[in-house]
Amino acid sequence: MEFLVASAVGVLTAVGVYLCLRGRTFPVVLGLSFLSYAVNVFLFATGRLVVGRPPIIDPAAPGYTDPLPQALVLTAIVISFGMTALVVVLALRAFLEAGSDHVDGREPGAEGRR
Amino acid sequence: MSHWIIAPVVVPALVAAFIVLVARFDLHLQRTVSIAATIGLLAIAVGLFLLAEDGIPRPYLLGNWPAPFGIVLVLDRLSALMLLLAQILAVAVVLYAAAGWDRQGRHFHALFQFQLMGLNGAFLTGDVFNLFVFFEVLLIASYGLFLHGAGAARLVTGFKYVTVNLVASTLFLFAVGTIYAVTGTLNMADLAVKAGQVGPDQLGLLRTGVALLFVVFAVKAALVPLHLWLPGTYGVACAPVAALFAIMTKVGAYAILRVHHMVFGGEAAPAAGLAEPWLVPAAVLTLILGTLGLLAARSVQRLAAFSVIASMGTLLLVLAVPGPDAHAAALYYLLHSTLAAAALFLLADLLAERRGSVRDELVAAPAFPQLDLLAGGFLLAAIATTGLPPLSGFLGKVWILDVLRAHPVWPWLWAAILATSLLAVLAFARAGSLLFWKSTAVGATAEADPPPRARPALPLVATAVLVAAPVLLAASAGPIARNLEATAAQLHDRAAYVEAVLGPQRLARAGEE
Amino acid sequence: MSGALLPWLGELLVTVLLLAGSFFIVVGSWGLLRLPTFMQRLHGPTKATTLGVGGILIASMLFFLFTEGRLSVHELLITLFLFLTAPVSAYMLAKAHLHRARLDEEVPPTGRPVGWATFDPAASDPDPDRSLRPDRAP
Amino acid sequence: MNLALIALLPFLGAVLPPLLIRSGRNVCALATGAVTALALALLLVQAPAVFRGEVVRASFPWLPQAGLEASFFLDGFGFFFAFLILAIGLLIVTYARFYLSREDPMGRFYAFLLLFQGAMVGIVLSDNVLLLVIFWELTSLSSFLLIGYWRHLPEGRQGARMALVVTGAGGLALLAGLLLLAQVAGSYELTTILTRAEAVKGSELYLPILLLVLAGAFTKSAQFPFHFWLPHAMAAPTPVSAYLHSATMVKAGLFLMGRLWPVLSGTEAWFLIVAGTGLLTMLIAAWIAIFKDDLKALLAFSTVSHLGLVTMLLGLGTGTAALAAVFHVLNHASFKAALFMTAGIVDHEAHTRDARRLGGLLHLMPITGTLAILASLSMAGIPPLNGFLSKELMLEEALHTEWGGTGRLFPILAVLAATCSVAYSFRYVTHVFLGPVRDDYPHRPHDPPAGMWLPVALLVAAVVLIGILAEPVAGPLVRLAAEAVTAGAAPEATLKLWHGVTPALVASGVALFAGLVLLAAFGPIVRLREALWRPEAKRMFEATVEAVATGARAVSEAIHDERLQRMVAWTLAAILAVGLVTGWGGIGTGERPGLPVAPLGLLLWAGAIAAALAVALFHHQRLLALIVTSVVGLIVSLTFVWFSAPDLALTQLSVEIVTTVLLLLALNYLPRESPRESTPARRGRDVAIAAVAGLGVTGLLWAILTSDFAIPTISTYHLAESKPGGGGTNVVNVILVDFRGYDTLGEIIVLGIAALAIFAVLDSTFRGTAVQRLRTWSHEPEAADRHPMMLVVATRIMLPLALMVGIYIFFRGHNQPGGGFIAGLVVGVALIVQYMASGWAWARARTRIDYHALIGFGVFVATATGVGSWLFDRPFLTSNYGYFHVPLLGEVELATAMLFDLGVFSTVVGVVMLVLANMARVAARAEPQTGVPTAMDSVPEPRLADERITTTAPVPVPERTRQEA
Amino acid sequence: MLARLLPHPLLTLLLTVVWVLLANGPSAGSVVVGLVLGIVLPLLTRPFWPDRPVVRAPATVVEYALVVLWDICVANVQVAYLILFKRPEELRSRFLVVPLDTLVPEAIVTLAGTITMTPGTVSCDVSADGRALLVHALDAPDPEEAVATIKRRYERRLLEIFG
Amino acid sequence: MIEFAVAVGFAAVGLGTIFCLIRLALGPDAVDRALALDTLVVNAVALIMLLGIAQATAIHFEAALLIAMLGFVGTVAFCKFMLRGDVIE
Ligand code: NA
Ligand code: NA
Repeated sequence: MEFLVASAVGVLTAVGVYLCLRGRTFPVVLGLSFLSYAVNVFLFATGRLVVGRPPIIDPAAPGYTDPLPQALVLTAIVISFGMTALVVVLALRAFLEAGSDHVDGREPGAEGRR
Repeated sequence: MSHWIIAPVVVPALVAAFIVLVARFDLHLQRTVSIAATIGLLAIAVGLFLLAEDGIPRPYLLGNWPAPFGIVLVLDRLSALMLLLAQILAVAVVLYAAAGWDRQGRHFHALFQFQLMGLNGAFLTGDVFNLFVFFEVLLIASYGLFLHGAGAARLVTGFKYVTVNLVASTLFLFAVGTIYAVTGTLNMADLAVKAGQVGPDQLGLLRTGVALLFVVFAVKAALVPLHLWLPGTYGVACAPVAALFAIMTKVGAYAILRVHHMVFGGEAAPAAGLAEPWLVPAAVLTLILGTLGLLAARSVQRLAAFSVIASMGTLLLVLAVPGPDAHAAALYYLLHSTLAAAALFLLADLLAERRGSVRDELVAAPAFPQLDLLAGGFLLAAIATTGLPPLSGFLGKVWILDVLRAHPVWPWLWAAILATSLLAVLAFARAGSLLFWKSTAVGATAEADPPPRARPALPLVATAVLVAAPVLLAASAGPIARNLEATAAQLHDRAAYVEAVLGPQRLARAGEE
Repeated sequence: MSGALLPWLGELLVTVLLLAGSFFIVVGSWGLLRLPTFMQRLHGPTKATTLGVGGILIASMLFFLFTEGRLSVHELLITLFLFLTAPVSAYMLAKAHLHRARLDEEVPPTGRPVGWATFDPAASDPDPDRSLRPDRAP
Repeated sequence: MNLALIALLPFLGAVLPPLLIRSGRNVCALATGAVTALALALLLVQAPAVFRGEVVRASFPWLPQAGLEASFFLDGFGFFFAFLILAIGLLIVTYARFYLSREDPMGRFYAFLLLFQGAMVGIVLSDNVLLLVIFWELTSLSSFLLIGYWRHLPEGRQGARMALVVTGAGGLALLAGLLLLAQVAGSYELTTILTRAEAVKGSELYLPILLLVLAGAFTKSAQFPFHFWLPHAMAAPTPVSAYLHSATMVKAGLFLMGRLWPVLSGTEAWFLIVAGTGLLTMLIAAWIAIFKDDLKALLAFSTVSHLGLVTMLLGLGTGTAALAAVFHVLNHASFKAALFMTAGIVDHEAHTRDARRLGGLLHLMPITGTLAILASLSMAGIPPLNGFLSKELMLEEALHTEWGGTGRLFPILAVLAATCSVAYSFRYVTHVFLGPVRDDYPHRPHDPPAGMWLPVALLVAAVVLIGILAEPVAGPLVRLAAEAVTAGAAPEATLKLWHGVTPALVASGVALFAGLVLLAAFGPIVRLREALWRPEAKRMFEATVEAVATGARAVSEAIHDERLQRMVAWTLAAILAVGLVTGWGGIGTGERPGLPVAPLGLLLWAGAIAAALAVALFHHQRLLALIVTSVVGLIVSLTFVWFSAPDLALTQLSVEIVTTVLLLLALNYLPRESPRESTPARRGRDVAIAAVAGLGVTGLLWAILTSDFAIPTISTYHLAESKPGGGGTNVVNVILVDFRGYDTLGEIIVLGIAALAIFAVLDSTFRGTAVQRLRTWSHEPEAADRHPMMLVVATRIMLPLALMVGIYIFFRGHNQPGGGFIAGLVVGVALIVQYMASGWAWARARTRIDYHALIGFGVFVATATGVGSWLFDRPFLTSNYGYFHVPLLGEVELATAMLFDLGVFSTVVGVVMLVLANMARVAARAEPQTGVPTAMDSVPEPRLADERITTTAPVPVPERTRQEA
Repeated sequence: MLARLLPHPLLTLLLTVVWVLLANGPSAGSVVVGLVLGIVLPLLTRPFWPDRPVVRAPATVVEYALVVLWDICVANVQVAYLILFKRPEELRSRFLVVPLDTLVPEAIVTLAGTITMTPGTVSCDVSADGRALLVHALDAPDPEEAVATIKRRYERRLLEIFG
Repeated sequence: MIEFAVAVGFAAVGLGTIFCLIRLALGPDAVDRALALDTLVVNAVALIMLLGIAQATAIHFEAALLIAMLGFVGTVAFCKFMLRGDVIE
C-alpha cells in the first residue's frame, strides 16, 4: 500500500502544482486545495500506514499508530481551511473589483497600467 | 518559571478577542485598547529583554508537559531581541494607524493585535511545528491587514501574496513532516540532539527536509528568485501595514538563524552548511535586483519596498557566513533595516497624503505643506537606507564588510555591497531631489487650496520615532553591538540551549508526579 | 473473527444481509451506469443503494450483537439519517435535471392553474415560509 | 575631549541657525560665526602643543566590533587643514550674511554650512579610518544639500546629484580601501597605520588599496577624469563655491593623499598614477578654464587645475614636493576663496557673471576690482604674491622629474599648464574689471557693503603678506604640516620670493609671456577650440545615469512584472531545485516491509488519481472540476478511515463540505468556465514542473515509508500519558487540546482571523465598482423556486438532529473520535443547510447569535482557559480533570481541556457562519432589485454594515391561512 | 404552556431516541440527557420551525412506517429485476402527476420522501401552489393505477396523521 | 462465512465505486456527475461499515454517521448551484 499512497500523494501534488500555475483564480484555488490534500496525506503518512490501530486508548488494543502526525494534520487541515476560505473570497473580490478573474487582475493582452 | 514569557502571545490574543467581542462598534475604544495594549506589550518586551540579559535560555513548558513532549517556548537573548524590535515597530505603527488609517476598513485593530501575536509567537517558540502555526497566524493576519481598505490593486495583489505564501506554507508542512519522520520529534532542542543521531541511511532525508525548510524561510525573507511577491505586496499595502511588514521579511531571517544556524547548524549537525552554497549567489542577486528596483521605482512606497529587498540581500549574505561574529553583525543590520524601511513606508504615506492626486509617485508636483519637515525625515531615512554615514545603515554595512572577510569570495561580496550602495544613493538622490526640490519649481498650487484639514500630529510623531531609530542605533552602536555579540554567542551555544530546554526540566516533572 | 460465540443462525443472518446489501449496492450503481436517461438513472442509486447500505448496516448491528454480545444501535441512526437525506438529494437532483435539461415542455401539466415549482415564477417567493404554504396566491 | 569637540561643535551648532532665524538674519549669522569662532578658538588652544611636535589624541569607543572608534588626533597636517577650514569658514559666514537675499532661507543655509564644516574638520582630525570615512561622506552629503540649496534651479539639482554620486562613489571606494589598509596595517587608527609603511607597501593588497584610496581622493578633489562634477557644483550659492569648492572640501582628497603619504607614496605605482593624473588634470582643466565665460565656471576649472597641481606634487613623492603641495594648498585657498567671493560680488551687483557681458568694473567697484585683480595675479603666479611662490616650487620640482622615459615631457606639460593658468587669470582680470565701462550691464554695479568685501580683503591681505613674507608668516605652519605629511623627514626648501634666476623662474617667465600671448589671441583660439571635439562631461554623466536608470527600470520591470504565474513558477522551480539537489542520491528505498496491496485500496488509488488528473484536464469547466474534486476529498477521507485516523476522516469530511459550499458561493459570481489561453509551450513547461514536483514528493514519501528509523518518536510519551496525564483516551484529541493545545489555540486564531479578514474584505464589496458589477451581473437562467419545499422541511428536522449529533461529538471527543472542532463543523454545516434551504435573510433573522461575538468568545474562552492555570501557578494551558458522580448520569468526567475545546467549538461555528453568511450577503446585494422588497434591502448601509441585521423580518408574515382550491 | 415548552413533541421524542441511540443503548443517564436535549434543542431551534403541524393519529405513524418499510423491501426486488434484466428501451418510464389532498407541508414532504424511498418512483417536483407532486416512475405500465396506489397507500395515512 | 460475505461486500462496493466513477467520467451533464458523487458518498458509508465488521471495531461509527448525515449537503449545494446559481440566497 505504501507505494500507492506515495504515488497518489505525488499525483495530487502534481495536479495541485499544475493548477496553481494556471492563469485564472479559480483553478489556482483548486490547485491550492489539491496541494493541501497532498500535504495532509503526506504529513499523515509520516506516522506510517497502520491498519486497525487507531490511537484510542483501549486495554484490548494490540497497539496504536503514531497519533502525533494525525494531530498535526488536523491542525493543518483547519489552517488550510481558513486559508482556502480567504483565498476564495479574495478571488471573488478581486474579480468584482478588477472585472477580470485573471490572476493578474487584467485580461491578457489588455493594456494594463502598472 | 516566569509566566511573563507567554504574555507577548496571550495579551494580544485576549485584546483582539476583546475588540471583536466588545469593542466591535466603537472605533475609539478599539484605538484606546489597542494602543494601550501595544505600549503594554512594549513594556513587557523590555522586561523580557532585561530578563534575558543574564544569558540563560528560559524554557516555558506549555501545559506543564515536559520538553520535548509538549510545546515549549524559549526566551533567550535572540527571541527577546526580536520581541523588542517587533513591539517598538508596533507602537509606531499603531500610533500612525490610529490617526485615521484604521478607519479605512474593518477590524484593523483586531487584525493588528493578532499580527503581533503571530510575530511574538514565532519569535518565542521552541517547536518547529508550532513555528508553522504561528507563521500561519502572522501570515493570515498579514493578509487581513494587507487587504485593509481593499481596492482593486490591493485585492489582485493580495491574491498573489496569499497564493505564493500558501505554496510556501505547504512546503513548510512537507519539510516538517520529513524532519519528524526521520527524527521523531518537533522540539528544537530535541531536534538539535536527534539530528546528531540520525543514521547515515537517513541523513539524505533529513538534509532534504532541512533544505526545504530553508526554502520556506527564504520565501518569507524574499531571497531571489523567491522575492517576486514582495514588490507588489509592499508597494500597495496601506502605509502602516507596509511599515509593519518591514519585520515580516526579518521573520524569515530570524527563522534561518534559529533553525539553520542553531538547531541544524554547528559542528555536530549533519545538516550543517546546507544552504550556504545557494545562499551567497542568491543573496547577491537579491541585493542587485533590489537595488535595480530602487532605481526603477516610480513611487516612494515602491522605493521602500525595494529597499526591503536590497536590505534582505545584504542580511542574507551575512547569514551565509557561519559563526557568531557574522551573526552579531547580521542582527545589527536586521534591527537597522527593519526600522529604516518602516520609516520610509510611513514617509511615503505622509507624502502621499500631502501631494494631492500624484500621491507618492515620483513625479514633480507643486510644493506641499510641511515640505521641509518631510524632506528632513526623508533625508535621514534615505541616509539610513542607503548606508551613508553616520547612521546605522553605514555602521551596519561596515560591520558586515568586516565579517564578510571570512568568506572566500569576499572581494566580490564587497564589490556587490559597495556598488549597490552607490546605486541606492543615486536612486534616493533622484527621488529626493524630485520630491522636495523639483516640486518647488513647479509653482504654487494652482488649484484652489482644499480646506485645511487638521493634520494630526500622531503620524508625524510615529514617523519621527522610526526616523530617529537609525540615529539612536548609530549613537549607541557600542552597547548594542556588545549585546548582539552576546546574543549571537548564545545562539551558537547549542549545548546551553539544549540543556536549558531538555535538561533539568525533565527531572522536575518526574519529581512532581 | 470468532465464530465460536456466534450461533450459526446469527452468522447466517449476518451473511445473508451482507450479501443482500452487497447485491443492492451493485445493482444500484449498475443502474446508475447502465440506464440511458438521467431520470432513469436517478432510480438506481437513491433506492437500491440505500437499501444496500441498509442491509449492511443491519448486518453490522447483528454482527456486533452476536460476536460481542452488545447491541450496537448506531447503525439504526445511520440508517435514519440516510433515509432522511437520500430523498432530499434525489429531489434536488431531479429538479436540477429538470431545470438544466429545460424539461418544462416535456413534463406533464400540473393539473393546477400554476406550473411546477422549478419553472413557475410564482414559486419564487423570497420568503420560504410563504412559499411552503400550499395554495399561496401567485 | 577638546579635539572631538572641535569636530562636534559645528554639528551641535547646526541646530542654532534654523532656530534663531526667527530672531533675525544678523542673530542667525552671528550665532553661526560664533560657533565657528569657538571651534577655531578650541583649535588654537591646541596650537602650542602641536607646534611643540606633540600629537594630541582623544578617543571614545563606538563600534569596536567593526573597528570603528571615535578617535581623533591632531598633528601639524591636521592642524593646518583645520585652521584653514575654520578660518576661511569664519570669513564665508560673514560674506554669506550679506550675499544671501531676503528670500533665501538663511537658517537652512547656515545649518548646512555648519554641518559641512563639522564634517570637514572631522576628516582632518580623524584618527580612526572609518571615522574618517564617515566624515568624508558627510561632506558629500552636506555638499549635496548646499549645491541644491536653490532647489528651484534645475542646475542646482543636477549638480548636487552629480556631486553626490561621484564623490559618494569615491567615498565607497575609499571605505573599501581603508578597510583593506586597516587589515594590512593591523589597525584602524591612522597613528598606528602611518607607522606600518613597510607592511603596507609590501602587502599584495597594496595596489588594490592604492587604487581604492585614490578613487576616493581623486573624485573628491575632482581629478581627471572625475573632474566634471565640480564646475556643475557651481550652481550653489557663491559662498558655498568659495568655501567648499575651492578652499576646503575639494582639498579633502589632497588631504587624504597627504595623510597617507607615508604609507602609500614612494612607489612606482603611486608616482605614475598620482603625479600623472595630477599633471593631466592641471593641464586639461587650465585649458578649459580659459574659455569659460561664466566667471564661476572659469574659477571652477581653475580650481580643478590647481588641485591637479597639488596632486601632481604629492605624486612626486619627494619631501620638497610635499612641502610645495602643502604651501600651495594654503595659497590656493586664500586666493581662490577671494576670487570666488569677488565673482559672487560681481554676480550680486551686476546680476550676471558672464564675462562677455562684463568689463570695466574696476571703475564702478574699485575695491572689489582691486582685490580681484590682486587675487588673480596670485593665481597667475605673478610675484610677489603667494601663488608665485608655490608655483615656483612646483616648476622646480617638475623640472627634474622624469616621466615617460624622458625628463622633458613633465616640465613641458607643467609649463603649458602654467601658461593656461596665466591666460585665464588675466582673462578674469581684463574681461571683467579692465576696459571701458559698459552701459549694458543687467544691473549697474557698485561696491557692496563692507561685510561682503572685508572677508575678501582679509584673504587678499594674506595673499600679499604670504607672498612677501612667506617664511615668517606661513613658514612655520607649512613646515609643520609638511613634516607631518612626510612623517618627520624635514623637506629641504625655503619659502622665499627670490631664489635667483633658476630654471623655474625662467619657466615661469615663459609661461607668463605665452599666457599673455594666448589671451591676446583669444578670439581666434576660441574659434579653434570650438572646431575641436569637446566631450561634454555633464551630458555624458547624465546620459550614463539615465542609461543606468532606464536599464534598471527595464530589468526590474521585466522581472518584477507582478505576474502570479511567474511568481509561482519561480517559487516552485526554486523548491524543486533545492529539493532535488539535496535529495538526489541521498534518498532511496529502505528495507521496511510494507502493507500488502488491498484490491479496494488499489481501486481507491486509481479513483483518486483518475479524478485528480481529470480535474487537471478539465479544470476549465469549473463546476465539473469542483464535483470531481469532491471525489478526491472523499477518497482522502476514506484513506484516513482506512489507516486508523478516524478524527482526521471526520475533520476532512466536514471541512470538505464547507469548502465546497464556499467555492460554489464564489463560483456564482465568477465565470463558470476558464478560457483556454495558455500556449502549448506554457502548458508543457507547467506539466514538466508539475511532474517533477509529483515525482519528487512520491520519492520523498516512498523513502520515508520504506525506511526504518531508529529514533523513537516522542509520541510514545503521548500514548502513555494520554489517559493518566491528559484524562482522555482519544490520544489525538488529547494532543490537540492538551499536549499541543497551544497549536490548537493558534489554529483557531488562524480561523478567527480568516473570518475577520473575509468579513473586512467582503464588507468593502458594497462600495465602489464592485456594487456596479454585482448589480449588472448577468445570471444564467435560473430555476424558479428559491426554496425547494422538500429541502426546507427536511432541514427543519435536520437542524435539531444535527445539533444533537454535534453535542454528542463534542463530549465524546476526549475519549473517542470527535471533539470541539468537528462538532463545530457539524453544527456549522447544519446551519448552512438552513441557509441554503430558506435563504440568508430568513435564517439570519432567526439566528440570535452574533457570529463575531461567537468568534471573540471562542478565542477568549480558549485563551482564558489557558490563562486560568496561572492561578495555580502552572504554565499556560496546563489542564486538569476529575471524575464526578452525578445522580442518574453516573461518573462524569470534567476536564479543563473541555472548556478549551468549547472555545474551539465556538470559534469554528462562528467562523463558518460568519464567512458563509457574508458570502451570502454579497449575493443578496446582487439580487436584481425588483418586485417585493426583501429582507436584503434592509441590510444596513456600508458605513455601519455588519453581518448583523438591525431590522429583522421586515416582511410581515400573515397567519397561516388555509384555502381549499 | 406545554405547547410552548414542547413545540414539537414528536421531535422531542425523536431527539430523545436519537440520543439514546447515540449513547448506544438506553440507560438512566442517556435517557435523562436525551430528554433534556430533546426539550432544549427544539426550543433553541424553534424559530427555524415556526409551523406546528399537529399529529392527530400517533398510532398511524407506526402503521405508516411499517407499510413503507415493507414496500421498500418488496419494491427493491422489483426494481433490481428491472435494472438487471430489462432492456432500457422496454422500460415504460414516465412522469406521473399526483394531485395532493393534504395541505400540510410536512405531510407533503413525507409523502414525497416516501415515494422516493420506495423503489421505482422518485419525487421530482411540486407544483408552484403545492397541490400536485411530480413523480418519475421507472416502469409504469399503468400511470393511473400507480398514482392511485400512491394516494391510497401513503397519502391516505398521512392525511390521517396530519389531518 | 462472514469473512466471505464481507469480502463479497468489499467487492460489491468496489464494483459499485467503479460504476460510479465511470458515470462520473461519462457524465454527460453535471447533474449526472453530481448524482454519481452522491452515490459514491453512500457507497462510502457501506465501505466504512464493512471495514468496521472486518476489523470488528466500532471506531468508524462517527465517520459513517457524519457521511450519512452531512453527505447530502454537498449534493444539495451542487444542485442548488445548478438551479439558482446562488447557493444561499
Ligand atoms: Na491542533
Ligand atoms: Na478531536
